[in-house]
Amino acid sequence: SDSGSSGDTLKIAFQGPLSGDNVALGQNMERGIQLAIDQANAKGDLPVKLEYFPVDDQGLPEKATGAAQLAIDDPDVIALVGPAFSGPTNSAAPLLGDAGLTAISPSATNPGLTEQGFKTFLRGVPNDSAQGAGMADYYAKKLKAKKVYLVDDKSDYGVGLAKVANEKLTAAGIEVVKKSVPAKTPDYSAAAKDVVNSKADALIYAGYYQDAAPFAVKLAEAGYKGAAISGDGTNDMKFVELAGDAANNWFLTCPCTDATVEASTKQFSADYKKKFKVDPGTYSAESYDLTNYVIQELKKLGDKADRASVYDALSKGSYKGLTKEFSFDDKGELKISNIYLYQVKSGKIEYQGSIQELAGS
Amino acid sequence: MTTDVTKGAVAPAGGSGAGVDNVLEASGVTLRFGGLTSLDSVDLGMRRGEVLAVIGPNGAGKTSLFNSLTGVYKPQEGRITFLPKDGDNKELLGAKPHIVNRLGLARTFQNIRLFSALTALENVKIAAETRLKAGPVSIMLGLPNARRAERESDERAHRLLKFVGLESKLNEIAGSLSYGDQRSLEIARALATDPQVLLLDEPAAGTNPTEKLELEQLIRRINSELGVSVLLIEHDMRLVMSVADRVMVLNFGRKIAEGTPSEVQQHPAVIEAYLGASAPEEEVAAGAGQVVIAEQPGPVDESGANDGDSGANEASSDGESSDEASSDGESSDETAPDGSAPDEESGK
Amino acid sequence: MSLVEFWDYLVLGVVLGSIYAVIAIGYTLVYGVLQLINFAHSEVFMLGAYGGLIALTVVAPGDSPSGLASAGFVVLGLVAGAAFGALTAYGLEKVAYRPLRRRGAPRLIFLITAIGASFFLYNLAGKLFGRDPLPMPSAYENKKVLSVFGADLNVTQLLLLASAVVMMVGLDMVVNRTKLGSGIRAVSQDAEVAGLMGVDIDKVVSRTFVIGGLLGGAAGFLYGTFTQVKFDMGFIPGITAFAAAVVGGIGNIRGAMLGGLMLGVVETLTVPIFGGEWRHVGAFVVLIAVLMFRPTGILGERVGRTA
Amino acid sequence: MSANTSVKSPSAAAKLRRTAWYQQPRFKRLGALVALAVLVTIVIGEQGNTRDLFYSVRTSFTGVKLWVCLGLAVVVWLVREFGSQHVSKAVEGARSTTKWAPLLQARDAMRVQPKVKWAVMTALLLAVVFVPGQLTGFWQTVLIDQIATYALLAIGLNVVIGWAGLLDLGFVAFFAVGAYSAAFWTGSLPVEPPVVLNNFLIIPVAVVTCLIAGVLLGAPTLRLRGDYLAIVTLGFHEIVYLVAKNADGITNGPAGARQVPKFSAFGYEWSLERMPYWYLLVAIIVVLIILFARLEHSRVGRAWTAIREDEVAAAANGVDTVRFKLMAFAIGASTSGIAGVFYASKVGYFNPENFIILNSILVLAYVIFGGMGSIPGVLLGAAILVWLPEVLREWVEPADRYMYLGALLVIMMIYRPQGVWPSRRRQREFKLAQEGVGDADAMTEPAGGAVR
Amino acid sequence: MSTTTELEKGAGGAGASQDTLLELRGVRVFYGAVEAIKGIDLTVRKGEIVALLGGNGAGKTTTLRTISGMLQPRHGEVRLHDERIDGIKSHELVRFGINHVPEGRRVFSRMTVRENLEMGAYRFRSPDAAEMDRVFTLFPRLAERRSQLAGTLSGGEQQMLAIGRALMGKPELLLLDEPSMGLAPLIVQQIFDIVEEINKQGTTVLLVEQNATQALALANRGYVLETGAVAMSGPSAELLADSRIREAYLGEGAA
Ligand SMILES: Nc1ncnc2c1ncn2[C@@H]1O[C@H](COP(=O)(O)OP(=O)(O)OP(=O)(O)O)[C@@H](O)[C@H]1O
Ligand SMILES: Nc1ncnc2c1ncn2[C@@H]1O[C@H](COP(=O)(O)OP(=O)(O)OP(=O)(O)O)[C@@H](O)[C@H]1O
Ligand SMILES: CC(C)C[C@H](N)C(=O)O
Ligand SMILES: [Mg+2]
Ligand SMILES: [Mg+2]
Repeated sequence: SDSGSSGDTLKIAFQGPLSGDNVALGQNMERGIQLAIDQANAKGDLPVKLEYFPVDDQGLPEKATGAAQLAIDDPDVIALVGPAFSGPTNSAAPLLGDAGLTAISPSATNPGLTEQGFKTFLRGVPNDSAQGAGMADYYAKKLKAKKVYLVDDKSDYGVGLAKVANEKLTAAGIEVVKKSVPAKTPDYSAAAKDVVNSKADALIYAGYYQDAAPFAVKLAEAGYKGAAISGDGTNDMKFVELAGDAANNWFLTCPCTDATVEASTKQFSADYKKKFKVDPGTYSAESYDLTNYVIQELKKLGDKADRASVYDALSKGSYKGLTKEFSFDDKGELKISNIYLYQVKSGKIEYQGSIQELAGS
Repeated sequence: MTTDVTKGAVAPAGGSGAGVDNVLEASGVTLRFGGLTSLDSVDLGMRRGEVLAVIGPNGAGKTSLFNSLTGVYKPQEGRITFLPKDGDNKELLGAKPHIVNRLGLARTFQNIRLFSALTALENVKIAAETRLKAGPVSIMLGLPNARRAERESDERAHRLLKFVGLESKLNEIAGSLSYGDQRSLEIARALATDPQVLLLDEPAAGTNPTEKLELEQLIRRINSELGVSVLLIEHDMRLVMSVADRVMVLNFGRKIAEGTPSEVQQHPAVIEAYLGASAPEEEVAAGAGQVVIAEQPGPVDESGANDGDSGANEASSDGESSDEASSDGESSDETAPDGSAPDEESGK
Repeated sequence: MSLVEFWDYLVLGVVLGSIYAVIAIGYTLVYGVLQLINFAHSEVFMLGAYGGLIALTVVAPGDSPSGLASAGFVVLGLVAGAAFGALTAYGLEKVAYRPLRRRGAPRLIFLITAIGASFFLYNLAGKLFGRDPLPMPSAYENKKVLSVFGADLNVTQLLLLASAVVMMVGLDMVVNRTKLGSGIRAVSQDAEVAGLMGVDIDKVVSRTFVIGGLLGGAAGFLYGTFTQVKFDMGFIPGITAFAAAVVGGIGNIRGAMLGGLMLGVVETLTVPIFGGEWRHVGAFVVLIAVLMFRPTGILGERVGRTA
Repeated sequence: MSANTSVKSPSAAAKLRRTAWYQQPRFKRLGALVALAVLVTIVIGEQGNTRDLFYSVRTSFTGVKLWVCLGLAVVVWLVREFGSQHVSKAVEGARSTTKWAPLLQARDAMRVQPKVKWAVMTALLLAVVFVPGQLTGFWQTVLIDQIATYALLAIGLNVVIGWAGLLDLGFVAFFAVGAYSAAFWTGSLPVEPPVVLNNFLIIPVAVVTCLIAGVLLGAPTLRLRGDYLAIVTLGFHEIVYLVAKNADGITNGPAGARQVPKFSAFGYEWSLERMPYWYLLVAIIVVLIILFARLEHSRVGRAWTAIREDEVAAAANGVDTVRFKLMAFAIGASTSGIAGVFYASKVGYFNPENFIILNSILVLAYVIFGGMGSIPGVLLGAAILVWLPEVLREWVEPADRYMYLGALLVIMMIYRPQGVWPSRRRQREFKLAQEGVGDADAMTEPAGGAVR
Repeated sequence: MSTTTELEKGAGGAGASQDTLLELRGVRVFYGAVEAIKGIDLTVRKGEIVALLGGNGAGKTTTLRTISGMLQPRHGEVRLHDERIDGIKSHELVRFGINHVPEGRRVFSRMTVRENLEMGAYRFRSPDAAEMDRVFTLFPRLAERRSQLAGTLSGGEQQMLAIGRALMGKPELLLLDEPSMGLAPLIVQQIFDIVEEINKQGTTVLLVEQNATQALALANRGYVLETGAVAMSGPSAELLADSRIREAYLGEGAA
């Protein structure tokens, strides 16, 4: 058999940051996936045993090809949840495509990902056209910002998000100062000074928490008083831990719901907490959903499951998850696009609800 | 020969008379380090085929002069001209060390500087090979010209090591040779570049009397058998007296005397500045009366005074050294240990 | 860029630069005695930051300590940082470099040892303390205290500046006025002969490392309060400070200070003019330009005062 | 034997000559072993975390591991110091290189007898070509993408530092130039190339590009002394890296070059199969080794050695030091460029993070670890040091791998500074340097500078 | 003048050789596996000038380095005032009144003349001004150049500085390694005169030289080393008269 599988186990891989700078984001997803697999194995209605197969790309595009290769090389790996981040997706998806291994990502949001004809890529999350637009809307309609300072971290995710936000803000007639401050900048003082000097009354940071946090600290030190918003990359308690008081009042958007709040995910949230001793985080529930989607299709396929048939089934089928209904267009793009708003208040990230509703559009 | 062209400029060095065949001429060479003047308008006229010794107290500027001649230092003022046997005169001032070497001036160092992890043979080959042409590409491809060059340098290095008496130590590591052998090796290496002038900086320093005698023989042979002119810095007066045709004395960066060894030895300024009262006790040479010294009083640079001095200087030394030297030079081509005509290789 | 803004950035640059300067001194000192590019100095710096962090975590300042307590915490952090740094530097010298020195190993071997030690140390720190960044516990309220020509200075920045200046002046005095100073200079020129003069080479080298470590460690603590503490935080400031030492003339203590300030300012001014992504390019372009025109750095190589 | 042993109060000299019990070498060794044991305990201890700073230290020092390590240390010490004669002898024996004697003999035989040499070489080559086919996919990937690629880089850097003695800390910059050349000429960058080239044709183009880059960097900086050259090359690297990262319009910034086309020739395409890449790379490496080995033993190689040992003396003997240094720089750079083209075509995706400064430093470490100046040495160096972190993945916490690598480097430099397989010339230089003659690395003044 | 060292206090009652200052007994020194000194016995009495002669590589420098603690003998003893001092490091030995002027001058080239002299007095809390004045009187040329960088001095001046630097340590025993090497005849004469002067003022001198005539003219006694062993020894006059010496070291047989 060309898939070479040994028959009694199948592996579901996860590719994401399991070490390195933004590891918290990866862990949130990893746990959701593990939970789904454990529950499926416990239920025992599958012909085979499922195994979890993590590959670590550290959230870095240059590590992603190697990581993906590990998954590809193991013949038992039947599908891959991820890659988690946009940059790694961009570099690994061609490889995964050539190998025919499905990459179904719960979180890679760069809008361009579905434009490149990756052969096996499915995006189980609304892309950043929605998130960027959401941010722009909120500033334009709700906060009535006049001048927005827009920073990206030069990652695929940051650049993509900033591009959309820029377009929408400009369209809404808001003045935009667009800058790039690459991730891992050791000292954000000068950049923060630049924000203050620009006299902007609102800020968008398009990047991940590891850099958003020190930036927030330096902004506070520099005396920045305006509003600040960042996206799903910053939406983790780590951000608050690292930035301390400076994180207060930051808005965070996400194409994800708060699993601890929504009724549909209450049960999941409890199971999760029981198993991992922490609350689910950003994309935990979405990863759980997608893994269950894969498991559902595996069940349907039974013995006939191989990489190609799994991709076929996933791309054409649909699944009603806890968080949303998953089904894909012919580019592998999810058909729904809801964005939610959170805000940091006294050291906690508080769920605010759908941004479309809050902005009043 | 070609001296006429530059005669005017270097007249003080003793070239004003006809028939003086100089190989190296310098005029008004001034070298300063910050506020310190280490060479002060020094003139030099070195005749083809002679052994010219440079002596002077420590810090007089002898090594500085060497370094200026060989391109290691760039003097602020002056001219240095090299007059090859056949070919155009070359200005040396400001030329890079390896260019100076290629033109035909080779040197040794005051403190021996060998490539100590290489064998004696390799040390010499490195120098010999700088005269050969074989680019990296032809070497990598193993083209015939590369192989020929390798052979040639090998032969040449063998010949020279034999010449200095190291043929039995070809494959010994330079760093492990005895001090005296290292000296010889350094000389062989300098000779491998086929120089017309060899500059030796204190070759006898730190050697015992027996080794000094051997060195003396070697210098003589280099001069007579290979026809190489030798410029020698040395503090050992016995050696200087026995091998030098002429002596030039520096003090505080200036030339204070020039002449045959015996003349110089009795010059009061030299005794005062350099030899010390007790030094020249033994040989009171003949012709003490006609000591002529190119003394330079102060910064007077006018050639009139100097001309007169050096003219007389020349008269005194002409008979004994100049002629002899040039005849040596002519006969040298045949007696040179390397049978192949050196000019062919030294083209570039 | 308006004048006020320029001042703003200049002040930031001087603050950053003074940290670079203090780190650069560590490189220069060690270079002076061993002619060694001590790549592991960035780890001395990093461990200094952890030292401060640990001390402050143990003592645990409350939310906003009062003025006097704040001062105490700052001193504690500095001392702990300096102690960690010194200990690391001392250990490095003793374990890694001394055997090499005994054997007269070539300098390249020292360099690779330093690189190896650097790998070892920062990964060890990552293992011991976790690989996530940590904010330094705030020992004081970081308020704006004064403004110079319209540029605001907050407590951290003032603290940085003041400590850096104190450390630099102190060091300058140690090197130029004390016996240890002449010992250092003698060893840097000819260790063997220095021994003949009665200089205990091992002791001098060791103490040189310790001094460099004290400064590096304290700088690490300061930098940690300024940014955050992380196991790989040493690398970039380390490389920049090393470049600063070279720009000033490696082996020359005042040169290191000058170089550090210069690179700090250049780096910071690059941000508003060319954008944050180019800041290091600025520093390295300056480095290369300086070396083109002054091959031994601005002040040239020399430990100690000029003749 | 001497009269004054009965002197009552010890004199200053006697005081100095006397050593306290703990200063005896034996007890110093015990101290060192105990310290080592503590360090090892920490090294193999628990992974710490940021929520509890002292977690790792606490668990290490309260667990049994500490006692096991200390116990082991003491046992080792006891056996070594007080054990029977032959144990201590064995230790001494292991220390001296006698254990390696047969290996060394074999190596010498190889050097002397051309027939043996050819036989060994052929056998090795056959092994190198065919054994990797048996490896797992993972190891094949490691072998090609990392070990062999870095071996190629190490061969190039060896020319620069091992032979010409130039300390280059920015070598990987040329690797980047090669990779970006490949991406550019295949049309994988935002800027369109004038013509799209086949990957094989890009190799000479990249070689020329790197040659030019090498000369441009080298020409103004080669007059600098060793350490300064190091920092300038480091700066150059940083600039190349940052330009690659930030000149988005040309290099595509941090996103990098995607889907660089594969090698193809005469209708054959190197695709996902790994082994064909391996054959290609082995061919490239073998050809380069042959070419470079010829250089080493030619006038060029000797001139490099001369420059390395004493630049002033070399220049005074007619060696055009600048030209030879530039030559080394350019040859090294273009080798690195070839590696870049290969790497880009093999992996298809790369971004500036593949060319971080750390990689330059690592290549340098490979060269020195293996044995500067010796081609088999640097190949071994690259192979061991690239292989080690990969295999450590299975044995230790992956994040800790470089801790072990660092420790290995330090230990190696202390106990075997000349490297795994040093070149004979280099070995001599080391010996001489240890005896106080010469420097063993060209960190001296360049020719034309001040001479004493 | 005599200097008080810590040692004198401690070694008060050493009986037998009242006037023996330094003694080497069966000293063997190795460089790695190479034996450079193959069992040397040598005595220097208080107030003497002793010359150590020998060709290149005979082991003269090695002997001096062993005495001053830069090298440790593998066998044998070095005694000062009849107390063993082998095994003591060079920086400690300075305190016992041994000062060594190394081969090749080795001044601190990036320090001024004055700073070099101060380094010579490193073992004291602060340099002795009177001593410095004495050095400047002995070497007026150094006085002129006190704030010049030592590296820019000429060879002779550097040699004077090296000796001056050693004198700043107030030595009881001065070890001089080829002080005449590379110096002009006049300077050599001066240096020898100064050595004599220093000796008259109470410093014992062990002098290594190639320049046998002059060295023996100055010294009370001499030792001749050949490949690491003492080939001959005796009062200077005897050695000067010895035909073998005249041939081998004064270059006479061949001249
Ligand atoms: N690189 C330099 N920098 C500063 N001064 C220098 C330099 N080189 C030489 N000098 C000075 O120039 C003067 C002449 O020195 P030089 O070495 O030429 O003397 P010398 O005649 O060779 O003496 P010796 O007989 O001792 O070798 C000295 O005063 C020396 O200090
Ligand atoms: N660092 C060293 N390593 C190995 N061998 C050495 C070393 N120094 C000296 N030797 C060897 O030891 C022997 C004695 O050398 P030493 O320098 O003592 O001789 P010397 O009498 O001072 O000679 P010179 O007149 O040349 O100064 C020589 O054979 C020399 O090669
Ligand atoms: C996990 C998420 C923060 C990932 C992010 N949306 C990206 O596209 O890279
Ligand atoms: Mg000289
Ligand atoms: Mg000697």
